[in-house]
Amino acid sequence: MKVRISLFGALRDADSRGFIELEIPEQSTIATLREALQHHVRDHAPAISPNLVQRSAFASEDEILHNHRAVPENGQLAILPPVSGG
Amino acid sequence: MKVRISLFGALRDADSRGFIELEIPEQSTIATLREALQHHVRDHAPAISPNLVQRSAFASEDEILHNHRAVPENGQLAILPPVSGG
Amino acid sequence: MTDIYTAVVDISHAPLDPAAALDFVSDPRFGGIATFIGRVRQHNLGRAVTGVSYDLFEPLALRTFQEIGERAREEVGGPLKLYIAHAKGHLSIGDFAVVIAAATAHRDEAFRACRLAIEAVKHEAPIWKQEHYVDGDSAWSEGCSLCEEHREAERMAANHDGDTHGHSR
Amino acid sequence: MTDIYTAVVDISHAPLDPAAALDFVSDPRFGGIATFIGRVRQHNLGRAVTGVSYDLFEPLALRTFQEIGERAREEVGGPLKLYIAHAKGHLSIGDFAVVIAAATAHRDEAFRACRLAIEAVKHEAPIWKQEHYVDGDSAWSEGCSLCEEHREAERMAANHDGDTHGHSR
Repeated sequence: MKVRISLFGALRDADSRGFIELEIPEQSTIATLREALQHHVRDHAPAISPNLVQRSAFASEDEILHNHRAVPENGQLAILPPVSGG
Repeated sequence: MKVRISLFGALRDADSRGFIELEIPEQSTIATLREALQHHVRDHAPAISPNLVQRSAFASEDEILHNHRAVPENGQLAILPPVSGG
Repeated sequence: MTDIYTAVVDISHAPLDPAAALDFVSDPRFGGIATFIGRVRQHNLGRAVTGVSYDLFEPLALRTFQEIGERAREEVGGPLKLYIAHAKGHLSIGDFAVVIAAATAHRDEAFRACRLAIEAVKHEAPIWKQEHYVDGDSAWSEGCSLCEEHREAERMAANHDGDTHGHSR
Repeated sequence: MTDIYTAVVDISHAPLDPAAALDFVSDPRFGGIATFIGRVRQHNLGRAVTGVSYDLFEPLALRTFQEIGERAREEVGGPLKLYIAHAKGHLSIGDFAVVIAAATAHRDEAFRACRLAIEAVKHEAPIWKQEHYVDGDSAWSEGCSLCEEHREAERMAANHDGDTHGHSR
């Protein structure tokens, strides 16, 4: 399946379009997606620290999706680096 | 000496003029003044609880005057019942 | 000190102004502003209130506010701007009774300074509140004694029972 | 719920409005209003700042604000009105980044609700701050991980060191 991951904060530098698209196996978990994204970032955005991806959370528009969760069927996600609002 | 004690809050009911004037010995302390005021209030404003005078503080415009302090030479004081600002 | 503003505002002339408090404490050094606003509410201890009157011993109230500001500055231990204004006169439901604003570099200090200031204003400043009730009755609020012997006794009672000073807004 | 207001405000259209926050939370039942306002300050960690940009994942930010409001309501355990608004876009020194107002019957609850809300907004909402410096450089602020494994680790570190999340305004 194709997933589209919206980028925020420091991770916007990973792709100037503001998102990354990846192909991952059907019924992948967030943990699998995280690994796939780490590979992608290593290859296409080497300036981004792998640690930053590691410390980031995935989310839908409704909630944070932890590592054991399934990737949403609509393939729409956001990756949220450590937050610094207020 | 003559002292003039300004009244506030619930103690305003002790004298509709907003103050009480008393004659007390020269070099009196606040404790002496408190006793004199209690006698005065008992005689002239019996509706005022003696306990209220007991719980009140005396003050100049600058500071609270505790029982051991001397009555100010200018004879101007305020009596402050328990406070309830804010 | 120009970084502590204190006022007693006769509200027959003008209401308390939270925007003025924000303006006063604003400063490019400061990232956090904590404010507290006390308003007259419709009920107190189960009785329907139509309004309140505040009586103040003004010169000592202003000195007390200033002294509270200096204590807040010590507590913060760094740059601080603090605004303390209390209303005087007859207030209706919804009117502002007290406005406090504290600005500091960081938020924790701002909250601490603001809280210290409102607690001190309530427990230490020579201010008296009279509540007016729907039935035409009125009563001066139970308060905190400023008399040292009684303060000590009340503090001990409060440690047992929580804040029992009766003016717990 | 109509007693919790949440907003993300694009400040190229309008600034955050503390007066609107006060209006929203005002209610004849409430005697205490605590507010927190975060403003852009001139220096952070010793560097001269010219402005900041806030990036937000809006739908989740709004849901998070709402969830924070519900948590504050549970904490208060009684009537509460709460206003949470955060700026988005480019802010200059002195601009408001966040405005929170909490109103309750009594002041202690208002302070607790306000503090709970600002802490949660800072540590949990999907919002990112980029600081722009006098020398033309810019940097995304160090933040709090929303990733459960890292949150746990950061919490343990914070218990040892105080709040070390690096965004301590």
